[in-house]
Amino acid sequence: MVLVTAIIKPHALDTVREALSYLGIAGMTISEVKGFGRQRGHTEIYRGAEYRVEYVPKIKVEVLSSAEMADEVVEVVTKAARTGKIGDGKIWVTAVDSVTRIRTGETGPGAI
Amino acid sequence: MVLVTAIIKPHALDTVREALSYLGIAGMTISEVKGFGRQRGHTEIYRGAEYRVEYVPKIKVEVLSSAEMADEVVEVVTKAARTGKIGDGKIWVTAVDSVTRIRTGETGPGAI
Amino acid sequence: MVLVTAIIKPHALDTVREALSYLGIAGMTISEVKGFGRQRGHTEIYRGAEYRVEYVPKIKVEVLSSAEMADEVVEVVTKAARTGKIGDGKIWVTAVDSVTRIRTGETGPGAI
Amino acid sequence: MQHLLVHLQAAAAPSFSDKPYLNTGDNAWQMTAATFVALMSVPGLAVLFGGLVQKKWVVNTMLMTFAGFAAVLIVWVLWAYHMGFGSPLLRGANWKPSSDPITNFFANFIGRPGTTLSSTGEEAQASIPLVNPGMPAFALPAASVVYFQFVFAAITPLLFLGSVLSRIKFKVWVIFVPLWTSLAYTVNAFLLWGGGYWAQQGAGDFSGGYVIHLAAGTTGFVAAAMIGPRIKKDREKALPHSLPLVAIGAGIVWLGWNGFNGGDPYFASANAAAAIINTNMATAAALLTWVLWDVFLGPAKKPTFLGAVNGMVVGLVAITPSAGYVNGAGALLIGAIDSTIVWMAWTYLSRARFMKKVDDAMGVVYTHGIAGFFGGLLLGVFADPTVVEYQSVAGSKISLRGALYGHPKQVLIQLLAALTIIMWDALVTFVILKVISFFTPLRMSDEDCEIGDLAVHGEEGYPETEGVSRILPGYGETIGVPVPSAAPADGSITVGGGA
Amino acid sequence: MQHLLVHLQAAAAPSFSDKPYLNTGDNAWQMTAATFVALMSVPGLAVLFGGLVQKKWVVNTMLMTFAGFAAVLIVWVLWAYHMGFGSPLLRGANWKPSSDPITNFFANFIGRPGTTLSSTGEEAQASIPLVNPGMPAFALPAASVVYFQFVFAAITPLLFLGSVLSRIKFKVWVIFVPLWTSLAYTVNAFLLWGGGYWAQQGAGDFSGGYVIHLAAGTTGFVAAAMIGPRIKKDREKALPHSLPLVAIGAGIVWLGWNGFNGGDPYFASANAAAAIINTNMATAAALLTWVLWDVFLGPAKKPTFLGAVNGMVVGLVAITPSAGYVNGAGALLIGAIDSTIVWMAWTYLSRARFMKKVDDAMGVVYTHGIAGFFGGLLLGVFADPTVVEYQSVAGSKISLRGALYGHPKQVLIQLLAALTIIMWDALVTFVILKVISFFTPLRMSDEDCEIGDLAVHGEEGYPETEGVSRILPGYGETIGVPVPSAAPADGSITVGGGA
Amino acid sequence: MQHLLVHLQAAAAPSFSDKPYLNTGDNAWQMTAATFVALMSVPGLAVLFGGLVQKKWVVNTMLMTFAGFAAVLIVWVLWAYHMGFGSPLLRGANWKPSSDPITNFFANFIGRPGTTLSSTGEEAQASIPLVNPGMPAFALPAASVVYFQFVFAAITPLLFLGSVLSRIKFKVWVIFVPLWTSLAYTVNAFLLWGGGYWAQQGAGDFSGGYVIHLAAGTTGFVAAAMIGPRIKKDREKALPHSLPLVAIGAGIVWLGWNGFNGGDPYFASANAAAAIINTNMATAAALLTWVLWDVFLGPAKKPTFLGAVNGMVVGLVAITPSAGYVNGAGALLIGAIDSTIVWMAWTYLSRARFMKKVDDAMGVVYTHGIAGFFGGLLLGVFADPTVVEYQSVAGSKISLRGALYGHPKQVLIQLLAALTIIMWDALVTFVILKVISFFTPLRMSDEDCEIGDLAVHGEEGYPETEGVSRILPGYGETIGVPVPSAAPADGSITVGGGA
Ligand SMILES: Nc1ncnc2c1ncn2[C@@H]1O[C@H](COP(=O)(O)OP(=O)(O)O)[C@@H](O)[C@H]1O
Ligand SMILES: Nc1ncnc2c1ncn2[C@@H]1O[C@H](COP(=O)(O)OP(=O)(O)O)[C@@H](O)[C@H]1O
Ligand SMILES: Nc1ncnc2c1ncn2[C@@H]1O[C@H](COP(=O)(O)OP(=O)(O)O)[C@@H](O)[C@H]1O
Repeated sequence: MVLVTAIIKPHALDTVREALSYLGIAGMTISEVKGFGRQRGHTEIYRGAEYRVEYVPKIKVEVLSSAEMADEVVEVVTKAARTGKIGDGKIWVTAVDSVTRIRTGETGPGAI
Repeated sequence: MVLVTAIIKPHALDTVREALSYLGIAGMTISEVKGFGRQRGHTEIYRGAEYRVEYVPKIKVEVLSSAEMADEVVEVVTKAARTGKIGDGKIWVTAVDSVTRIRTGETGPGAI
Repeated sequence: MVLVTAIIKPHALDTVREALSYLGIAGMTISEVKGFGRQRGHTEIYRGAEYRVEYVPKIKVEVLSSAEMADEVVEVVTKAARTGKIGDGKIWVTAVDSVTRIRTGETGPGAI
Repeated sequence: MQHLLVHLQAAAAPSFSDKPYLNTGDNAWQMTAATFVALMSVPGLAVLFGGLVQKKWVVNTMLMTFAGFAAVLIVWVLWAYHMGFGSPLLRGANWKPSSDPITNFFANFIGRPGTTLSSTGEEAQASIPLVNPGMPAFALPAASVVYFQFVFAAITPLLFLGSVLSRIKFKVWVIFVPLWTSLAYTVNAFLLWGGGYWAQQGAGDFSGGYVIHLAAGTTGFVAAAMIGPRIKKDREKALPHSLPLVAIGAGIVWLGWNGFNGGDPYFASANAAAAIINTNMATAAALLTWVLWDVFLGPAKKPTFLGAVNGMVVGLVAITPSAGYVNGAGALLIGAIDSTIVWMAWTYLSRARFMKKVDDAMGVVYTHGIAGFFGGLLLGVFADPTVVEYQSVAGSKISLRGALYGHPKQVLIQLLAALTIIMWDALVTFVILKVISFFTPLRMSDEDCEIGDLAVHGEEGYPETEGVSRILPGYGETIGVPVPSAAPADGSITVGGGA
Repeated sequence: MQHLLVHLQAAAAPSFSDKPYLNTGDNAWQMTAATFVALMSVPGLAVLFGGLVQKKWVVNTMLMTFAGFAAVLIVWVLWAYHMGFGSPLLRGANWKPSSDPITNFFANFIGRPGTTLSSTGEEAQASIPLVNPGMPAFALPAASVVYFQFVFAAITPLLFLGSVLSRIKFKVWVIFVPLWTSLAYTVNAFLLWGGGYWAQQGAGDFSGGYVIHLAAGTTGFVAAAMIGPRIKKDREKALPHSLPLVAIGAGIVWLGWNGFNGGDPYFASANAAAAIINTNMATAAALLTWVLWDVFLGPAKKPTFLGAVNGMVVGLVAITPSAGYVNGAGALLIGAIDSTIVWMAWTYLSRARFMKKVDDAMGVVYTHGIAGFFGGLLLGVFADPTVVEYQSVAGSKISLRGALYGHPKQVLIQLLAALTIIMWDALVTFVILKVISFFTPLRMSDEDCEIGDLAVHGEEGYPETEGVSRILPGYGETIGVPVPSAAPADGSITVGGGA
Repeated sequence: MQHLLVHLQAAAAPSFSDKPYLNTGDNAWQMTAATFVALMSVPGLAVLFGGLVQKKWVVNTMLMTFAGFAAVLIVWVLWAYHMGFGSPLLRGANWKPSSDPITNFFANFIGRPGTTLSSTGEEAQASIPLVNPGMPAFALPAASVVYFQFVFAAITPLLFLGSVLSRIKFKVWVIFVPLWTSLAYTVNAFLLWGGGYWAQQGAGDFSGGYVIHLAAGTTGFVAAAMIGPRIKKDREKALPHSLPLVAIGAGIVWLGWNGFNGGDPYFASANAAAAIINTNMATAAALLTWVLWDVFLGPAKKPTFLGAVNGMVVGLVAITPSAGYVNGAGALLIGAIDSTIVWMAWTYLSRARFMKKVDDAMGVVYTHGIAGFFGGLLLGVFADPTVVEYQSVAGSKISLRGALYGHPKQVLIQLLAALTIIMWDALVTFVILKVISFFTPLRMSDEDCEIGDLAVHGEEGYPETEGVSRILPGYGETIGVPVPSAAPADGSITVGGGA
C-alpha cells in the first residue's frame, strides 16, 4: 500500500475530492499547511507600514491507497488540482508497510 | 526505524498518550486534521439557512519508533483509540531511513 | 527521492529557511504541530486556578529533495535549528517513490 | 405668594442661562439620546455586520460603516439638514394650499438647502419652520437637533449597507451615500418629519419606521439588484465569522434604540419615557416570538442566537413608527405580530424566485423593509389617542388615533405614505447608481471578491493570526521588516482564490 | 422682585410641560441611567460571561442572556412591577401596624400584581405607594421608574445565570426566570425598596446589594446545587475562551454601574453624583486590592487580568448597598475590605468540601453573594448621616447612620434583612426548580454537554473558523449550499466528543 | 403676572431640591458626559490598544488600562484633584499679581493638595476658586466635577500607555501613573483649567488638546525613549491581532468624545451641543482626509481601516482644544488641516533618524502629541468670538477670538502654553522614571518580552484556543485538572521564544 500526499491550492479541494470519489476513494485526511516555493506571498499594510507574508496557504491531502491504484490517484489529483499557474503544488507517493482500521482492527488493503 | 501515524478521534488522545507511555514512549508529535470517510459531518444553522460541514475533526499522532516496536505501538494505539463506532480512524506505518535528534546531532534509534 | 521531515522550535524557522536556501532549496511546506517529549509545557492561571499545558508548540518542516542531497539537508537543518536546549526537535528521512509537479505534470527529481 | 416664589427659586435659581430658550434637562437628554444613537452605528452596526460576514470581509464592512457615517455628516451640515428640516424649497413666500393635491405635494416635498455652520446655526434656538406652529417651542439649541437628526440620517445608509456588502466598490459606496442622503433621505424626512405633505395629511412616523427602515429596505433591495449578487462562493457559504461580535453590536443597537425612540419627542418628557419602555416591550415580545417560531417551525426546531437577534431587530423596527403613539399593550402586540409576519416572509417569501434573484446579503429588506412597512400600518391600527406626545401650541394634545380607536382611515394614510417612500427611494437609488455606473463599475472584480479585504484594503481582520506570526513567532527578524513603502511586493496579493 | 422674576423666567421659561409633575433634568437622568444599566446586561454580561466560557458554550451563554432579559420585561409590565413597587397585597385598606411582628411582616411583604400597560400606567406621575409619604414627590413619569426598575430586575437572573451555565436546559431557563422574578425578586424589592417590612425597620440597600446581588448569589448557589455540576471535562478545564470579550463586558459593567448606583436617588441630585464617585472609588480600591493579594498570596504571585476583573466586580457589588449613604472615605474602605474578604473566601473557603460540591460556574456566590452580604453589613458600619439622599417630605434629611457614627444597631438590621433574602430566595428557587423538574429534566443530556452550542442551538460561536471555510475557502461551491430546510443531515451532529 | 407665575409653576414646580444650587439638567448631563468619557478608557482604550498589539500582549495591555484607570482615581480623590483645581499652593492669602512674570507664573502654577472624601467634599456646590469669579456659579455638586475631571485625568496616562506598551514593567506602570498624575497632570490642569497662569493669559484649551493630548504625546515619547524599544521581533512585526477589537474601541472613543467635549462647558448649554457637533464634524473631515491621503499617497494607494481610525483619532484630538470656541466651518477646516499635518508627519517625519530611534509603539506622539499641538494653534487661528461658551458673572460673553477674527496674538499665547506643557511634562517624566530606575528596571527582561502575557501574568488572551482544548477537547480528564496552587510547574513557562 502507499500514501499519496498532495499539496494543493485551497480552492482546488472540492474538485480533488470529487475526482477521487469517482475513483471510489471517499476517505482522506486533510490539513492546513503553509507553502514556500516559486509562488510568492502577499503584502499587508498596518498603520502605514507594509509587511510581507512570504508563505502561501495550502491544503495537504493524504490518501491511503493500494499500490496498484497509486498512479491513477496521482493522475486524477494532478488533473483536478491543475490551474496551470505557479503554485499548483506537488504530489508525492510513499510506501506504507501496514494500515490498520482502528474500529475493527483489520489490517491490509481492506482497512483503507 | 519506522514512523507510526495514527488518525484518531480527538477525545481518544489522552488514552492513547497514556497507553504509549506504558510502552515507554513519551515522545510524539500531534496535529489537528480534518477527516473524510464513512463518518459524516454535521449540520449548522445560520440565520435560518442550514449548512453541511462534511469533514470531521481528527487528531493526527506521529510516533517514531524502532522497527521492532512498531507492531506493539500499532496494537496499543488501536486498543486505546477504539470505541467501535464508525470514524475511529486509521493507523499506518512507514519505513524511516534515518532519525536525527537536533539538540545532540545523534542519529539512529537512540535519537528517538 | 526523499522527504525530510523536521520538527523544530518555532523561532528557528527563519534560520532553517535561510540555511536551506543556501543549499539551493527554496521550496518547502510547513505546518503547526504540538510536541510531547522531554521538554515540558507551561502553567496558566485563570480566575485563581492553575492549569497545565503539557504540549509544546512546534513547527513541522517538510522538504522534498533528491536522495543525494538528503544528508546535506539533514545536516544543515540540524545546525540551523540547534540551540542545545531540550526540545530542539527531530529530523527524519523517508523514501519517496514518486514526485509530481501538479502545474506541469512532470515527475521525478525535476518536479521538486 | 411669598412661599411660591421661594419654592420656585429653590427649584430654578441655580440655572444660568445666556440662552433664554434653553431647558437644560431637555438638552441634556437630546445630547445623550443622540450619542446613544450614534453608538448604534459606530461601533454597533460596524461589528454587528462585521460579525455576520466572513472573516475575509470584516475590514471592508467596518471601513464602509465608519466612512459612511463620516460622509453623511459632511453633506448634512453643508446642505442636507435644511433640505430635510428647513423651509420648503418649492413654495413661494405667500403660498396657500391649493385644491390640487399634486401641487400641494410638491410644494411640501423638500426643503431649501443651506449650511448649519455659523455660530448661530449652531447655538440659536432650534426650529423646524413647518412644524413650529404646531408644537411647543424647542427648548434646545439648533446644534442639538441638527446632530440628533444627523445620527438618524447616518444610520440609514449603514442599514442598507447590509444589502450590498461583500461586492460593492468602496469608491462607489462613498459616492453613493452622500448623494442618496441628499436626494432621497431629505425627501423622506421632509415629508414626514419636516412638516411636509404626509405630515400635513396626518401620517405618523414617530422615529423612522418609514423615513429610515422602509427606506433602507427599499434602497438596499434595489441597490442589491443593480449591483448584482455576491460571488457564488460567498453567497452560498455566507457563514458569519463571529457571533460574539454580533452580540456586541446587537446589544448596543438594542439599547441605543432608547435614544432612537426616546429622543424623538425633542423633550425629556413623559412621552419620551413611554417611548423607551414601549420600544423595549415590543422588542422583547418580538425576540421571544421569533425564537418560538424557530423552535416550532424552524429548520432544526431549535432556538438560535441569530434568530433571536433577527427577532430583536424586527421588534425595534416594528415599534419605531409608533413608540410614542401607542400604549404598552399596543407595543407588545406590535412586536409579536410584526415578528410573526417577518419570520414568515423570511422563511417562505424568501423562496420566491423573485426574492432569490436579488442577493440582499443581510436580509435588510425583511428585517427593516417589511418590518418597517408593517410597523407603520400597525401604528394605524394601535395608535392610542390618550398617549400624548405633548401639548400643542394651541393647547390641544398632540396624539394619533388608530383603527382600534375609531379611525380606520389612519391605516390608509400610513399606506399611502409608505408607498410614496418606496417609490421615491427606489427611483432615486436607481438613478444615482445608473449614473455612477457610467463612470465606474459598481462592483469589485471577481478576483478581488475572491480575496476580500486583503485585495481591497491591503489589510486583514486578524492579521497576526492569519499572517505568519502566530505560526511563526520568530519570523519577523529577517522577513517581517516593513518594506520601503514604494516597493509593492512582486507577484503579490495571491492569497485566497488565487492561492 | 422684578429682577427675581426676570431671573426666574430666564431660568425656567423655556420649559414646556403638559405634565406639571415633570422635571426634565431628573427625567433625562433617569432614562439615561436606565439605559446604562440595560447595557450592563446586553451586551455587557452576555460577553463578559461569553468570554469566560469555553468556545463551545458562547452561543448558549449569549442567547440565555438576551432571552432572559426579554422574558423578565414581559412579566414585569404584566404583573411583577406592581408586586415589587405597588400597594401591599396582604393588607386591608384600613390596616394599622400590629404589635405582632409576623403579622406586620406579611402585611408588608409583597405588592398586588397589576399591569403598567395603559397610557396612564406609562405617562402619569410615578408613585410607590408605601414610599411616597416619606420622599419628595417623583418628578418622573411612571414609565421612567418602571423601566429603570426593570433593568434591575432583568440583570439579577443574568447574574445568577453565571452559576448554572453550561448545563441548564434553555427551556428550563426561560421558564425559571419569569417565575423567579415573579415570586422571589418582587419580594426582595418590596421588602427593601417598595416600602415593605425591612424598609420600615430602617434597613438600607441603596441599589441592590441584597435585592440583587445577595439574591443572585443565593439563587445561583441553590440552583447550581439542584441542577448538578457541569460535565467533568468542562468543569476541570473551565478555560475562558476570550479575555478581550471579558474586558469589553467588564468595562461596560463598570461604567454601567454609574447608572446602577447613580440612578437610584430618582433625582439628578447631588446624592446621585456622590453615589457615582463613591462607586468608582470603591471599585478602584477593590480592584487594586485584589491585584495586590494576587501578587502576594496568589498561586503564581502575579497580577492577573481576571483577578482584576474579579476585584472590580466585588468593588461594584460592595458599594452598591451604600453608594449614596457613605462618604468617600467609607467608599474606599468598603471596597478594600470587601475585596479582601471575598479574595480570602474565593481562595480558601472554596477548598471546603461543601463549596467544592456545588459547581457555581462563575463563582457568583463569591463575587455577588458574599460580596453583597458583607457590603450590606459594611453599610451598617460606615453609613454617614451627613451624606444626605434628599430632604423628606416632612423636611428632615433622609440618610442612614452606621455603627461608626453611633448606631451599631444598623448592622443588626442589615444582618436580619440579609437573612430574610437568603432564606426566601433559597426557598423559592428550590420550590420552582423542584416543580419544573417534575415536567422536564433541569439539565441537558451529557451528550449535548459534550458538544455544546452545536447540539443545543445548531450554531457555533465562530462558525466560519470552526467550520469548513477557513481551511477550505473554495468548499461552498459543491457542498456548502443550504440544504432544503426539512432535511436534517443524516448521521449528523457528531462533532466534538462524539467525533 | 398671574399668567407668568402659572407658566413658571408649570415649568419648575416638579423639581425638588435640598441643594439650592442644583440644576438637574446640568447635573444629568455632567454625570452622563463623565460616564461616556470613562467608557473611552474602559473598555474603549483597553480594546483599541488590545486589538492593535500582538495576541501575546493583549492581556498585559488590558490589565494596564484597567489598573491605571483605578490607580488615578485613588490619588485623584486623596490629593490630586485639589492640586489641579483647588486654591493655588504658592500664593499667600493676600497675593497680588506682581510685575514679574516668573513670580506670577509660579504663584499660579499648582493647587494645594487635599482630599474630596467628606460628605461636603462630594455634595456641596462645585467650585474652582480661581475660575469662579469669572464664570456663572456651578449648578453642580462637587462630586460631579471631581468625577468628570477624574475621567480626564485617568485617560491621559492610558493614552501614553500606547507609547510604552509591550515592554514597560507592570510594577513600574502602576507606580509611574499616580506619580505622573500628581506632579505633571495637576500642573497641566491648573495652568489651563484651574484658573492658573496660562488661563489668566487667555490661552484656550476647551477640553484638553494640551492638558491631555499634547501631554500624553510628550510623556509617551520621553518615556518610550527612556524605557527603550520593544524587543526587535515585536517592533519589526508589530502586527495588530484583531481589527474588530480596534473597531469596538474606536467607536466607543469617537462617541465617548461627545462627553469629552460636550461636558466641558459644565452646563447642558447651547455651547455643549455646539461642541458636540463640531467634534463630530472635525472627526468626519479628518477621517475622510486621512483616507484620501492613503488612497493618493499611501504605500498601497488603498483606503485602509486603520488609516481611517488614525484619521478619526486625529480629528478628535484636533478639535478638542477648540470644540466650543469655533464655528462649524472652523471645525471642518481644523479636522482636515490637522489630519493632513499628522498624515505627513506620520509618513515622512517618521523616517527621521531621531523619530525612528524612539519606539513609540502606537504612535501617540503623532496622533495625540502633534495633533494636539497643532490643534491648539489652530484654535488660535479659527476661534470665533461669536461662539459663546456662556455669559460671565459680569454679564459679558465668554469666548475666544482667533487670528482670523483679528487677534493673531492668540496663536502666540497658544504656542507658549504648549511649550510650557511640553517642557514640564518631559521634565517630570524624566525625573520620575530616573528615580524609579534606581530601584527597579523599567523594562521587563527580554525573555519575558519573548513570551508576553504568559510570562508576566500567567494568562493568555485566548487561553482555550491557545491551550490544549481546541485541539484536544477530551484532554482535560487526565491532565487538565487544576494543580495544587503551591506547586509551580517544573521547567514551566517555556512557550514562545523559548519553545
Ligand atoms: N521541495 C519542496 N518540499 C516540500 N514542499 C514543496 C517543495 N517545493 C514546493 N513545495 C510545496 O509546493 C507548493 C507549490 O510550489 P511552487 O514552487 O510555489 O509552485 P509549483 O509547484 O507550481 O512549481 C509550495 O507552496 C510548497 O507547499
Ligand atoms: N483512504 C484514506 N486515506 C487517508 N485517511 C483516511 C482514509 N480513509 C479514512 N481516513 C481517515 O480516517 C478517518 C476515519 O475513517 P472513517 O471511514 O470515517 O471510519 P472508520 O475508520 O471507522 O472506517 C477519516 O475521518 C479520515 O481522517
Ligand atoms: N518518538 C517521537 N515521535 C515523534 N515525535 C517526537 C518523538 N519524540 C519527540 N518528538 C518530537 O520532538 C520534539 C522534541 O523532543 P524532546 O524530547 O522534547 O527534546 P529533544 O529532541 O531535545 O530530546 C517533541 O516536542 C516532539 O514534537
